[in-house]
Parts: sequence; C-alpha cells; structure tokens
Amino acid sequence: MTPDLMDAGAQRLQKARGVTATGLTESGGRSAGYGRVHAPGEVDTTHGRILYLEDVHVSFDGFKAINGLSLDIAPGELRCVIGPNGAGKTTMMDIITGKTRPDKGHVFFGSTIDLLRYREAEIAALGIGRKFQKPTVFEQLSVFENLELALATDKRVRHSMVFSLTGEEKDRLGEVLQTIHLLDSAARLAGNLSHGQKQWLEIGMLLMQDPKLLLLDEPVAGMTDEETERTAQLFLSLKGKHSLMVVEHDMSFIRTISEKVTVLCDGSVLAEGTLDEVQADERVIEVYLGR
Amino acid sequence: QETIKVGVLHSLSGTMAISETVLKDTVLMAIEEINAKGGVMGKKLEPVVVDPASNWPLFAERARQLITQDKVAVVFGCWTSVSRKSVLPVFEELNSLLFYPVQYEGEELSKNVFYTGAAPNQQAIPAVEYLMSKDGGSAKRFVLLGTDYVYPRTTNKILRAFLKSKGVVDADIMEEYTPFGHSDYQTIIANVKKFASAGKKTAVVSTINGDSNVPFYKELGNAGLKATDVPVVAFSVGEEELRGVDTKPLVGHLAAWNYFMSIKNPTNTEFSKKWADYAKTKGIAGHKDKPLTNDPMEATYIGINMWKQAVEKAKSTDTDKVIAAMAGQTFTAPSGIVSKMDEKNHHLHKSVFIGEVRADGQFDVVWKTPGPVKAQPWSPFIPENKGKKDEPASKM
Amino acid sequence: MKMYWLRALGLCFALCMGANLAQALTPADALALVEGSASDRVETLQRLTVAPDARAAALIRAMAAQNARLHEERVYLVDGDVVTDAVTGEPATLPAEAQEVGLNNRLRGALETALAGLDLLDAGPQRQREAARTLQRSAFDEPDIEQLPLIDKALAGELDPQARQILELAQAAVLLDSDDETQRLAAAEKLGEARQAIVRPLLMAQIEREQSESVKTALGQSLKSLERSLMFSNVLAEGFTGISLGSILLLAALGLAITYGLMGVINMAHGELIMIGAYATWLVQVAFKQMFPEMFDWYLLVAMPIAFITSALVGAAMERSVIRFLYGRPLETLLATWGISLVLMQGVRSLFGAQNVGVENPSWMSGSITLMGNLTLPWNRIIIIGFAVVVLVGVTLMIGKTRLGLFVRGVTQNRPIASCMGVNTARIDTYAFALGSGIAGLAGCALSQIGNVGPDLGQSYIVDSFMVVVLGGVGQIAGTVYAALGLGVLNKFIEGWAGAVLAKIAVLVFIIIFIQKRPQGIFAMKGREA
Amino acid sequence: MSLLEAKDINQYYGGSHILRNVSLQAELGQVTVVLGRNGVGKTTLLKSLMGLVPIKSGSITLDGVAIDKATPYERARMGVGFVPQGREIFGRLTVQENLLMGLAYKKGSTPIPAELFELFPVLKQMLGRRGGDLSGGQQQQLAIARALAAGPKLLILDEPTEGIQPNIIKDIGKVIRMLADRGNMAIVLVEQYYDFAEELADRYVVMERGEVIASGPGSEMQAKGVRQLVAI
Amino acid sequence: MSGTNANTPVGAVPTGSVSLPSPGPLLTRTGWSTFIVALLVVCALAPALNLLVPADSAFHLSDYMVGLLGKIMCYAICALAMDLIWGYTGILSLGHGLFFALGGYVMGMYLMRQIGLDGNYKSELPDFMVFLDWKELPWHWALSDSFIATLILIVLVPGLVAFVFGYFAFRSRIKGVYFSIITQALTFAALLLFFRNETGFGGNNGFTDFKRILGIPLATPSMRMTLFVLTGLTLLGFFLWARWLVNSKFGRVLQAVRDAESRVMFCGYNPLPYKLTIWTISAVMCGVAGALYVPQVGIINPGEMSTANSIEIAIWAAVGGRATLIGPIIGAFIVNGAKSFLTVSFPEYWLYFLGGLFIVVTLFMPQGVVGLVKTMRGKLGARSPKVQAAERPASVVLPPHEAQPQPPTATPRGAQA
Ligand SMILES: Nc1ncnc2c1ncn2[C@@H]1O[C@H](COP(=O)(O)OP(=O)(O)OP(=O)(O)O)[C@@H](O)[C@H]1O
Ligand SMILES: Nc1ncnc2c1ncn2[C@@H]1O[C@H](COP(=O)(O)OP(=O)(O)OP(=O)(O)O)[C@@H](O)[C@H]1O
Ligand SMILES: NC(N)=O
Ligand SMILES: [Mg+2]
Ligand SMILES: [Mg+2]
Repeated sequence: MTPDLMDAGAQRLQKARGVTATGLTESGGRSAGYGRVHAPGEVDTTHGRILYLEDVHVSFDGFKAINGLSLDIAPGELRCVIGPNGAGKTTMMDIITGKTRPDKGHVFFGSTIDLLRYREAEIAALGIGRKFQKPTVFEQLSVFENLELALATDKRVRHSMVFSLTGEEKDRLGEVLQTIHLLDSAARLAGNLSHGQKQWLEIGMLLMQDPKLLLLDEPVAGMTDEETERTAQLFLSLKGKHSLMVVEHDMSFIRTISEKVTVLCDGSVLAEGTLDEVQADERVIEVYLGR
Repeated sequence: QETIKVGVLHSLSGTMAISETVLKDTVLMAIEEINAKGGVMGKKLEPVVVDPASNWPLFAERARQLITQDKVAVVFGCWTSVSRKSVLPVFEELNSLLFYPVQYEGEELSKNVFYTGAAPNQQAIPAVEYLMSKDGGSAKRFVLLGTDYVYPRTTNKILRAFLKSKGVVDADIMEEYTPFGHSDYQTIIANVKKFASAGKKTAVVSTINGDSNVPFYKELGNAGLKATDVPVVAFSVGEEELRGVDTKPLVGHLAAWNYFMSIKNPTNTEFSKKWADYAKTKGIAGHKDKPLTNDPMEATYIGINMWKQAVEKAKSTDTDKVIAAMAGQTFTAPSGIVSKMDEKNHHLHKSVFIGEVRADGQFDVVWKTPGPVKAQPWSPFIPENKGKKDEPASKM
Repeated sequence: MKMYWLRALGLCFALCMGANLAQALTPADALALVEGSASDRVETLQRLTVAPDARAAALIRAMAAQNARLHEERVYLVDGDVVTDAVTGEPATLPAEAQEVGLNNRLRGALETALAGLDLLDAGPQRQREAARTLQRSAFDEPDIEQLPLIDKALAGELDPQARQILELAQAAVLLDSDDETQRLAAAEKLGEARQAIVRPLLMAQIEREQSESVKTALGQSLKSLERSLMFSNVLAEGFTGISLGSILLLAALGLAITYGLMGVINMAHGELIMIGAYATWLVQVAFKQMFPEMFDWYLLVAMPIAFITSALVGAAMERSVIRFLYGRPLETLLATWGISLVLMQGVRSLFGAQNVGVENPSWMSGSITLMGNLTLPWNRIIIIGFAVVVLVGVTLMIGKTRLGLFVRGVTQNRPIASCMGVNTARIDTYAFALGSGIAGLAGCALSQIGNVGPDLGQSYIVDSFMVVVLGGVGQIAGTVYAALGLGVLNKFIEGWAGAVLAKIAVLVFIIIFIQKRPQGIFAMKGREA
Repeated sequence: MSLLEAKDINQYYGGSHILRNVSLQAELGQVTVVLGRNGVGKTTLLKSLMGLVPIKSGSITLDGVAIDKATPYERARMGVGFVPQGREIFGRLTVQENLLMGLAYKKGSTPIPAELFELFPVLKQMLGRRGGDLSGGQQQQLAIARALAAGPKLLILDEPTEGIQPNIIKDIGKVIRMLADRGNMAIVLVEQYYDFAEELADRYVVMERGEVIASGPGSEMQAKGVRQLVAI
Repeated sequence: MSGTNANTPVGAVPTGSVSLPSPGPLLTRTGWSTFIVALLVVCALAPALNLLVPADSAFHLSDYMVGLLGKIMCYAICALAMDLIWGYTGILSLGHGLFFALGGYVMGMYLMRQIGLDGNYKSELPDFMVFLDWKELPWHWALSDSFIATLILIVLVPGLVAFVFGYFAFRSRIKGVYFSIITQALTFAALLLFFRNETGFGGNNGFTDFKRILGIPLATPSMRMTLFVLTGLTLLGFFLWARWLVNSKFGRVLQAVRDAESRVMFCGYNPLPYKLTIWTISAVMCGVAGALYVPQVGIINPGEMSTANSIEIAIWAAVGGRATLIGPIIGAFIVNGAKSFLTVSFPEYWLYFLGGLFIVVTLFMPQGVVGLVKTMRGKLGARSPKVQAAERPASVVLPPHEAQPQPPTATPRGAQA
C-alpha cells in the first residue's frame, strides 16, 4: 500500500467519521489516565499495540467458545494464530470485527478505540479488514466490481453516487488484479470462480481496502504449495506497513511468515512465542501438532 | 341484423364475484327472454360482458370501454357502493345509463343512474320499526353491528338518528364494526350477550358484509343466542348468503328485503322457475343443483325490463330520451307488487318485507309494508339534506 | 302481556296438578292457534294452555317442532310418516298443498314457555333442566309473584337436582322483593349462587329499594360474588377465544410452516390448498347426505382424510409440474404460485360456482357447553382446538423424529449434497410439499366448520398464515405455535376493549414493532448460520 | 477392470469448456490423487463423477455399470461416497442428524458406525450441536465422517485437509490409508497439500487447464517432479 | 504499492492496455435512440393521434386508450421503483401499494378541494365530511387546497413514511421475508385505518367525482392528454434517473448488499443509508405514480393498499425481468395490457390465462421477458453463445473474456513496495 494513499485514507476517514468516535473516553477507563489529546477516530498506537484483547469471554448456549482470552498485537506485526479446530480462532475474529458480541472483556483498536462500541461497517472503516474462513465475495458482481467496491475511499451514499475511478485508482486495481492472478477474469462474475480463485479475490479485496489491521482466516486453504508460497511473500511484504493476524493450519506456511505465533486452545491462549518455541511445547504437540 | 348492445359490469372474479356473478347471469337470462319475445323495437339485445374483477379503478376503465368502445346503450352493473362511485363520473361525463340493483346507503342521486335497489328508508328503517313493534319483540336496546365500510357506517348513522327520534337513548345503542373479511366473531358475540344481559329486550341490526356473515351466523348458532332471546335483523343476508350456513340454529333471525324467494305469487313462481330452468340449461355452477333467487336479482330483472319498456316508449336508446321515458314506468315485480320507477328520483317504489330464517335457508315473510314505499335517497335524518330536491340536479 | 301470561301459566299448572279440567280442543281453537295475527294466536295459546288437553298439548308441541300443517281450515300433525288430524287425533292423509304453520319469534317464544310449563314434571331430566331454564329466564327477566306457585309446586315434586337448583334461583329472584324480610334475606343469599349476568340488574335494583340493613348486606355480598364470578369467567372466556383464534391461525399456518418455512417455497397458493380442503369436506358432506343420511354425523371423520389427500395430491401435482424447477429461487416461486392460486380459485369458481357452499356442523360439533353459568364454549371451537393440537403433535413428530422428516430438513437445506448422500431428493420434495399441502387441506376441513366455504376462502388466510410463520421465525415449527397463539390471544385481548378493527390494526403494528426487536422472529435461528 | 472408469469426459459451464477429455481410473484398495492448481477443474471433475454437473461427452462406469446418466442419489446408492469441497454440511441439522443423512439410503435402523467416533472423537462430544455452529475444522471432520457412514465402495474427497489442524490431518491420512488397505474401497482424493498427497498416493493425476497432463503410480511422483508440475 | 504512478514497477502488463471493465454509458446508442423514440411517441405522436386525427380514422387513439395507457404508465413507474428496491437491492417490498396510495391520496385531497361548492351538499367541505356531520376540515387536510403544497406533499408524505419506517427496519437489520412481511403488515394496517370513516379519508369509498385540477376541468380530452404526457415524461425521467443510479457505484453497492450484506459491512460500507436511500427513492417514485394515477382513473380508495396490489407490482417486475429496469416497465405493460384485454375478451377465463402466464414466465423465462429476448438475441446474433451475458446485471458493459484463466506471465510484484 502506498503510504500517501494510506494517509489520504486516514484523513478522509477522519473527516468521514467526524464525531462518531468521540465519547470513547469512558471506555473501560482506558485512555482516561493518559490525559493526552488525540484525534478522534485515529488509531493511537503510541503504546505499542494496535489490537488489544483482554479477558474476553463468549459462550454459546452455555458452551464457552472463548474463555478468558487476552492477546495483543503490535503495529506492523505479522502474528500467526494457530490452534486446534474449535479453539475459537474464528470466533475471536468475529468479536474483533463486531460480528459477535462478547459476554465480557475488552477489545481495543489502538489504545483508545473500544471496538465493542462499533458496528461491523464502522469497524471496517476504522481500518480493520477481514478475510473469512469461507470465501465470501459478491457473487453477482464481476471480479472487477468486487475490487472496486472494496477500494478505500469515502463510502457514504452521496459519494458513491458520483464516484468514478481515478486513473490512479484504476492502476491500483490493475495491480491488485495482477497480484491475485485474476486479471483475465476481471469481467467474470465472482460467483463463477473456483474456490481458490475466490480466496484470492477476497485477499485482493482486502488489499483494496487498505486496512491498518488485516485479519486473515485460513487464507491459503485450498491453495497449491506454490500459491501458498506466493501468498506468504505477499503477506511478508505487507508486514510493517500493516498489522496482520493470520490464522492457519498449514505449518509450512506459518514457518515461512511467522515471527511470533500464538496458540489458542479452548478459547484462551495456550502458548505464545516463536514457531520453534511453540512447536517444542509439549502441550501444543499434544493438542495440535501431534507426534 | 342490427342489435342493441347492453353492457354487463359485474365482477366475475375477486372478492365480489361471490355476489355479483349471479347478477350477470340474471341479466343474460332477462336478455334471452326479451330476445325470445322479439327484442326491443325489433332489435335483438346483445350483451357485452366484462369482468371488472372487484377492482374499483378497473370498474371505471371497463365502464368507459363499454360506453366508448363497445357503444352499449345501457349498463347493468356494480354491487358495492365504491364501484358505483368509481364509475359514476364516467357515466356522467359520457352521458350514459347505469342500472344499479343493490340496496345502498343513499346520499346520492345521479341523472345517469337508476337505482333499483333499496334506499335506507326502504329497508333499514322499516326493519327497525318492526323490531320495536310488539310482533317484532318490542326491542328497547339495539346493537348496530357492521363491517367497517361506508354502507354500514352510513346506515347506522341514519338508524341512530332514527332511534333517537323514537326515544332510544345512546346508552341503549351499541355500535360495533369488524374489518372486511373478519371471520372470528367470538368476542363480538360475547359482547352482544353482555349487552343483552343488562335487562330490556335487545335486538341486533346487522350490516355485516356478505363474506363475514357465515362465520357470524355459525358463531351465533353455536353460542346459543336464539332469535327468541336476541333477534338479529340483517340487511345484506339473503338466500344466497344463507346457502353457506346451516340454518337450523338460526331459525327466527330476520332479514329485511324488498323481495324474498319464498314470496308466493304467480309472478314470482314464474320468475323462480325461469331462473331454475335457465340455470339448468346453462349449467350455472351451484344454481343448476340448487337454484336460488334473491333481492338484487329481482332488482336487476326489474331494471332491465323497465329499461326495455322505456326504450320502447321513447322509441330510442338515446340516454336523455330513455331517462325521460323511465319516469313512472311500472313493472309487475316478482315481489308481488306493481313496481314503479319514481317520476323524479330515479329510485323504485318498493314494498319492504321482513323475513324470518327458516330451517331450509328460505325466509318466512312475517311482516310487510302495506304498500310500496317511495325512496328517500337523501335521508331526512341527515340535517344537511333539509330542502334538498328529490331529483337529480340538472347538469351543470 | 308477560304478567298475564305467567299468571295463566301458573293457573294452568295448578289445574294440571289438581283435577283434570281440560277442555277439548275445538277446530276453531286449533285454527285460531295456527293462523291470524300474532297477537290473536298468542292469546289463543294462552287460553288453551290454561287447561290443555292432550290434543291441545300435542298441537302446541307439533307447532314448536314445526310439525303442524294447515290445509283448508284443517290442521294436521305430522310425525315422520304418521299424519293425524290435530283436533280429532285420527289418522289422516296430508294433502299435497298443505302448508307448514308459520311462526314468528313472538309465537316461538310463547310456545317455548308453554312447553316448559308442560314439561317441567313429566319429562326426563334433560328436558326438565331445559324447561327449568326457560322458566328461570322469564323469572330473571321479569320476576313476578305469579310465577311462584308453579315454581313452588315444581320444587315440591320430584325434580332432577340440577333443575331444582335452577328453579330455586328462579324462586329467589321472585322472592327478592317479597314483603317478608326473611324471605328477602334468603333470596338475597341464594342469588349469590347465581352466575348469570342477567341477575345483576335485579340485585342492583333491590339494593336501591331495600330498607333492611341485613338484607342489604346480603345483597351486597351476593352482588360481589356474582361480579367476581363474572369477572373470572370473562377472563376465561377471553382466554378461550384467544386460544381458539390462535388454534385457527395455527392450523392455517402449519402447512405453510412446512412448504415455506422448511422448503422455502413462497407458496401464495397455500390459501387455495386450504380452500380445496374445505371444498373436499363439502363434497364428502354432500355425498353423505345423498348416500348415508343416517350416518351424516360422522361425515367429518371421512372428510378429514379426504381433505388431506385431495390437497396433498393437488400439492404434489403443483410440486411435480412447477415448483421443482424453482428450488433455490424463492422469489420465482412467489410468482408461479401466485399464478397457480389464480387458476385454482377460478377453477373452483367454474366447477362449483362463485357463491359459498354450505357446510354443516355435525351435531356433535354444534351448540356449546355452558360452564359456571355464563361461560359458553362452543363445541366446534373446542374440537378445533383439540384438532389443532393433534395435527401439531403429528407434524412435530413427523418432522422431528422420523427419517422422512430428517430427509425433508436435509434436502431443503442442501439439495445437491443430500442427493449425494443417497436421498432421492425429487421424491422427498414431493412428499414434503404434499405433506404441507395436505395439512393445509386439514386446516380447510376445520375451517369449513366455522366459516364460509367459497372460492375466496384461501385469500382471507394467506396473509395471516405468512405473518404467523414469519413472526415465529422461518423454519421454526415451535415458533409458529407461539406466534399463532400469541397473535390469537393478543388480538382477542385488544378486541375486548378496542373493537375488532383497532385490534387488527394494533396487532399489525405489534408485529412491525416486534420484528424490530427480533428481526428473525420469535424463535430466531441462533448460531452462526443465522 | 477398475472400479471406477471415467473416459474422455468433457464438461462445460455455459460456454466455457472446463474439462477436456479427462480420463481417470480408481482401483479398489488404492488411493488416486488428483492434483492441480486453482481453477483447473478438479472440483468439476469430482462433481461430474458424482453426477452433480452433467457431462457433455465421455463415459463413467462403476464396477462395469455405466453411471453417467445416473442421478447423484443413484450413484450414492451404488456405493459412491462424497466429501465436497467447502464441507457442505447441513448447517441446521445436528451432528447426529448429519451422520444419519450419510446413512440415508440404508435401512432406517442402521446405526451410526461407532468407528467414526474413534476416528473423530470431537464429533461424539458434539452430537447434539448444530452442524453450522461447528468450527471450520470440525465441520470438515463431520463431512468426512458423513461420507464414511454408509461404507462406500468409492470414496471421493475434495480437499479434505483444508482447514484441519495438523495432528488431525495426520489422523485423516492414516484413516485414508487404512481404508484403502482394507482393499474394499477405492479412493479418489483431490488435494493441494502436496506432501499429504504424495504420502497417500497409489496413483496420481495432474490436471492443468481442464486436461490431464500427467499421471502415474504414486511412487514415481518425486521422480517425475510432480511438485514442480503443480507449482509452475 | 508504489509511491507514485510514474515509477510503477508493475510493468509486465501496463494496466492501461488491459481491458479493465469500465462502467457503461448511461444508455447505449440504441438505448438512446429507443429513448428518443419513446419520448416522441409520448409527447408528439400520441397527442396528435388522439387530438388531431378524427375519431373515425383507423389511426385515431381513443380516449379510452389514452386513459388505459396513462394508467399503465403509472403502474410502470411502480414497477420501476420496485425494480430498484427488489431487483437491485434484493429487498422485496410488499408495501409499495401503500406509497402509491399515499401519493394518490395527497393528490385526491387536492382534487376533492377543487370540487368546491359543486358537491352534493354544496358545501366547502367534501361531501363525505358533510355527511359525517363534520363542521370543519380536520387538521390533516390543512394544506390540501394548495397545488404547490400538494406537489410537495406528494413527494414528502410517501418519502417520509418510507424513511421513518425504513430507518427503524433497516437499523434493526430486518431482512428478507421479515422485511417483506412487515411492509405487508404496514400496508394492511394502513388499509384498515383508511377504511374507517373517522380517519377522514372517505372510508372505503375514498375520493371520487373529481371535477377539475388547477381550476381546469378534468374530463376533457386535452386535460386527459396533458396528464398522459406528464405521466410519460415522468416515467421516462424516472427511468433515466434509475439508470443513472444503478450505473453508479451506489448501484453496485446496492447489488453487493443484495448478494452479501455482511461482506459489504466488512468492506466498510454502512448498508443502512444505502438501503434507506434507495428505499425512500423507490417509495417516492411510487407516490408520484399514485398522484398521476388518481386524476386519470378518477378514484382513490383504500383498495389500492390491498395486499394483492402490492404483490402485483412485484409480479410486473418479475415478468419483465428483474434488475434490468426496462424489464419491469415492459412487464407492467404486458401484465396490465393482458389484464385489460382478457377481462373484456374472456371475462370468465381470463384468470386462467393470467395465472398461466405467470407460471410460464417463471418456468421458461427465469430472467423475465427481457432475459428471454437477450438469450434469443444471443442465440441468433452472437457467434458464440454467451450465457453469462444473460446472467450479468446490465449495468456493466462486458469486455469479451475467456473462460480459462491464463497462467500468470509475471511473478507478482504487487507486494514489493
Ligand atoms: N454460534 C455458535 N453456537 C454454538 N457453538 C458455537 C457457535 N459458534 C462457535 N461455536 C463453537 O465454538 C468453538 C470455536 O469455534 P471457532 O469457529 O472459533 O473455532 P476455530 O478455532 O476457528 O476452529 P477451526 O480451526 O476449525 O476453524 C467451536 O467448538 C464451535 O463449535
Ligand atoms: N458455476 C460455474 N459457472 C461457470 N464457471 C465455473 C463454475 N464453477 C466453476 N467454474 C470455473 O471452472 C473452472 C474450474 O473450477 P473448479 O472448481 O473445478 O476448479 P478446482 O480445480 O477445483 O479449483 P480449486 O483448487 O480452486 O478448488 C474455474 O475456472 C472456475 O472459475
Ligand atoms: N351498497 C352496498 N351494499 O355496499
Ligand atoms: Mg475457524
Ligand atoms: Mg476445487
């Protein structure tokens, strides 16, 4: 992502969000103590965290899917999250993106934005993008239009009515199309893509969205090793400018990209560290990796 | 051979088909009969049947089409007041003729319409008078029950004014309405029972619309409200409506009309037989097995015959000439009187009959007016009608 | 008039009890009873009942049962095939032109009271109770001391205990303004047992008049207990009507809960499937009338399966010919089934006519039971509630516990995959749709017992059915039950004080607001799939 | 003769030619692995075998019986089990009911084989939970179990390891091997996870743009450089 | 990825040379020509045929036809409005009859006031009020004698009702049938309300017997023609507007909402204002149609709010072809034309035809009439069948594409920056 684009986006966002983000100060009393002025809606990462979860609990009909989960991610970090099926990884993303409300706990974007106070669209506009475990794209729109919609820009009605792509934006679209290998399919209906192609398209949409934090739920599922490799490169290149949280079961993929790995199990963090560290962890081997 | 076209504007589909279809057949029967006797002024009548599908704007469209495209000389049609109101401007604009055969709330008098159904004073008021009489049970308290639309509301307004003039106080009148197509009368009947248990003889005046009557009467029967306790007199329940009801528990409940199928006189015998034969030969569903006649059918039949006479008198189908010739037309009606078209007010003079439901779904006439009653389209119980002329306003 | 009448009754009673002084019925009397003005006839009736002989009693009974015929000044009594001359009692032949003796309400009422007097002692307990009730009504309506001898005599005789209780209340009503204070007190206390609303004006009037404090207190207490009982039964009645309406809504909606809720077919022809069930019921009834008139009361038992099968077959035909091409395109099903509904409606109009057809309640579904004096529960309503419960249980078991139900749910969720599991999806679809349609047919069978049966029957239920299914939560049978009962009770509750029109509007507004709170209906699909 | 024999299959989506003269065999007791990049037509091939999409030309026989005209449920009854890509479990049915669906064409009293719960213990814990509420990996396990429930002759798996935790992938691998080794089941496996595929393959098939570009015994995969083929 | 455009490293395929699909023009060349023809027909040909050509000529356009076509054009506006909300946004409204009626009632109130003293009771008040013993106009009739206010209210009343209702419904995330059902409930409730005399809208009879508009008599050929032309222009204008809306990114967001609303949210769009905007626009269109309808058919009553009427609007759209804009207009003409023709020619059998039509259309023309035409044209005209073209929403002109994805020719560089 181009930094200037990012900045421009942030400015627009700031304008767009306007006052919505005010009144956050009482949120859990977090920012109150800092006595620092900050622009509303802007992600405050001065404390070294872009995402912060503390003691989050969710249960479904009595089943504790998330159970005291605490976790934080630094700006620019690429964090891998692994864990057994049903550990609560997807649920965690649901919580961050506003799809599921936790029963208890704090979820902050930066140190000032209490995500629990926002709805999905607002959270997305704040700069959190997500790729779903099951690829979801707009099936009745073309690949091109899918990307166009994802493009980071003013997303209010009035603007949409008069919107047309600038040359620069067109170029970006072209780039992304190429990155995701769908340049030739730009005009095809997204619904007609194969599974893997939809995965790519969804990644492409994330790129267009240009978020500060990307949540990627099993991005390489259904990809060939070579494509997995390419995805890994892509993620590595995003690292630094963006923060990424990647959930995967593909250990070789994790190995390629990881610096820090979090292992979730039964709704809370089981282990955290470098891949080697967690791979050596007996408990992780027991519940996840197998011998 | 040249024919005279006659428009038939009755709903054959949609909610009103249930009532109107048979009127279409009545017109066709009358036309067949007239043609068999040589037609009108030597010309055969040619019916043009259209289906306005119980859709009010479609009534207006069909009316315009009948008049301007098909060039009919006259139209027989409509049942609901709203359908009549919808076509009225068309008939006035194009100066054509409509015969309207159903009892209605009055408050209307158009030069282009002949009203062969009853005005409120030809049905509602005599019925209530009967209820108040000794034979009718000397009712002192009244439940005015109706479907929530203009005809019941209006009729009840007139009745309320009438009852007041007879010294019935407001506390002794209960007015209740149900939505169109209402089918659950449990609460209403419970309320009627409650109202009736407060002493004094109570009667129910029902202006419930056709479709809701079956559930109403079924509930009435099952709840054990007998006619000897709380008689119900209805203005929209005729032989056709009772077709769908088990009338055994309803024996003794009343209806007020200007015609009953059970009226015994040669004209009616002939009329009923004609209809039975016609229904059988044409295979009219329902009627071929159980032919029934009712008040609007009679009104339709009178209307078309009077129109024929008027045309022959005027020697023209020209609207204005026919209108002039209609004044004072008479016709021996199946109801047993010589029915007369008023010289001025476009309404028929009609006898009023009160009938009690019999176990076989027919009515026993238990009371009738001594002679034909002249219609009061402008009810005297509405103050604004004071001084209104009893004839259509001359065209502006 | 009434007072005179009661006096006559009393006299008649006294005479009956005493010597048999009855005069013989003359032809003139007989004639005067059956023709002429109502007033004259009532007078004759009164005169005759003062001392009725067997002939006169027979004539009165025959008139009340509409078994009297008149021809050329001769009155005949018919009893099945047996015809007798009313005056002589000799067998006679009925002339073809003989006319039924006309009655009006006034006469009918008079006959009823006369019969009550005649029957009070001589009839079986059932009839005794009825007669007692008739007398009670007139005592409550217009209490008069003249009624007393009759009541006292009857009470002295052998009476069915229930009839006795009824008459005791009647007696109390008469004695309520007796000159004797102890009698008044006893009467006031006795009337505390009455449960009829009609007693209230009596008690209130007496309280106004009453001089004695003790009687006044007794009256007050009786009034209070009466009012309590009335209130209680009012609440019960309201609850019952609500549940009854709910059961109707439920029956109408259950089939749709399958065809729409589970299968996703926006079945606008659902109402017409109900209508077809009702017409099937009617046809069975007609057939019974013609072929087994003596078994008429049981036609419904045959009609039920026939209604189910007819609607199910129509449904199956719809599914095979149209709907199976539209799975996964719910909105197209709306269009096609709308077309089907037009065709079905007009088809019925062409076949059976546009007018209603008459469906009679079998005798076991007619009438009502009276509880606590003034709570009347019509049998047809009670039976329909029971029927709805049975159908509901059947459907729930069918869907939830059988393999067919499992396949239906599986197939409707993911047709291709179900097929890969070895399910013959086409057949399951047809079964499921036929099942839903058949249930609609059952609903039609039930509805024919309370409402009109005509080509438009379905139209009046389609909107309500969709509201119920959707409000309950699409695909949730339990939700459908809650929604139907909830709407029924709510509707009747509001109707109680705001009238039917406002109640209907209020219920619609309630639905709108409720869905704001629960955008997926009462039983929202929970979990991730939602 | 092979249990499954597909010859010269051609398939179109509308105007696009997706499968071009694809042929495939599967033998009892063997695992046939189909490899290829995204969008080359692997899923389409499996759907054609299952009868979920019609083929334009070519023939498919199972046990010598032509099945290319048969409906999916007829094929299922003839012993074809299918694990679709993307799981496709019945979201609103419970886990137990999902498994019963797998037994659809068996007699009503056929129990769910206890073996399945040994393979996938988590399913036993979650018998009463709705399929749609399971996590992605749990759903995948359920999908496999469902296909195995009726004991098929031919098992078709479309990327069964997708989204499954490593130790369970190993278990699945073992299961597939074991099933094949019993000798009464032929297995067709589409897989992107190369190592997994190579380990299991008795035969392999590589597809490219709707065509089969390479095939051979599994033991030769390394030698023939299949990994590179897939990775182009 | 790259800082500026100039040093774009993605050189392998300069994006300019790739046929990136671009949104099509508002109308194609043929589109515009057809549009102009339609404009001419409405504004020039029809008036000429009706007013100038003598009545006995074969080319004469009868008053009856003028009325009929005018009425159908009003319906076509409704169908167009329905397409915006249903076809493009996936929200099936069963309440558009209400908005239509509201517009109609506003206009009807004005027309009632225009009757002046010519009513039955020679009163300033509309007849039904006199008759109900009302002594003065109720508050909600306050502005009804002003034409300007009426014009404003025609937009405002349906718009406001839709806005408020939509705001709460969309805010609560009511979707799918749940939304359809509450729109139906709303309309039904309104129907019952308007049925009551007390509500002050003439009960079930509604308003009729209009005499004049702006003081000019209504029942004249020239007035009829004027209304006809106005309706035609409104229809064409709305069509262009709708076209512009769905062609814009706004329109594509709507379609995205239709396909995957939650994904739209995760893309950062708040669907609420989008849905609310198109919902309100759609309602206003219906209201305007209703206002044009009333003086032409001469009656407005609560029947317009009946459930069946609202469903029929959806049916016109479906018959013509959803999400095509032109389809619903055609659908309205076909269905209503058929209805008008059949109720006259086959009064007892027309429901079979109409019902049959709906069944046939769904079974054999899943994309409606327009879809059928497209496939036919595709089969006849195009060299290679392009079924996908039929699936495509019409908003984007497709570049020809190849179904087979080409292997990428360059390694991805997008990630470098
Ligand atoms: N709505 C729900 N109702 C009931 N249980 C739920 C619901 N949502 C999630 N669960 C349960 O919560 C647990 C966590 O699910 P989640 O999808 O977050 O796991 P996951 O870590 O993403 O697993 P996987 O790697 O398999 O995708 C699972 O056991 C799942 O069955
Ligand atoms: N319904 C459809 N309509 C049109 N084209 C389709 C359809 N489904 C798939 N395709 C196209 O057919 C080709 C083959 O798809 P298929 O799903 O078989 O690929 P695959 O090899 O399974 O890929 P993956 O590994 O991504 O699952 C792809 O180009 C895809 O875009
Ligand atoms: N005129 C009537 N009955 O509506
Ligand atoms: Mg997951
Ligand atoms: Mg695939």
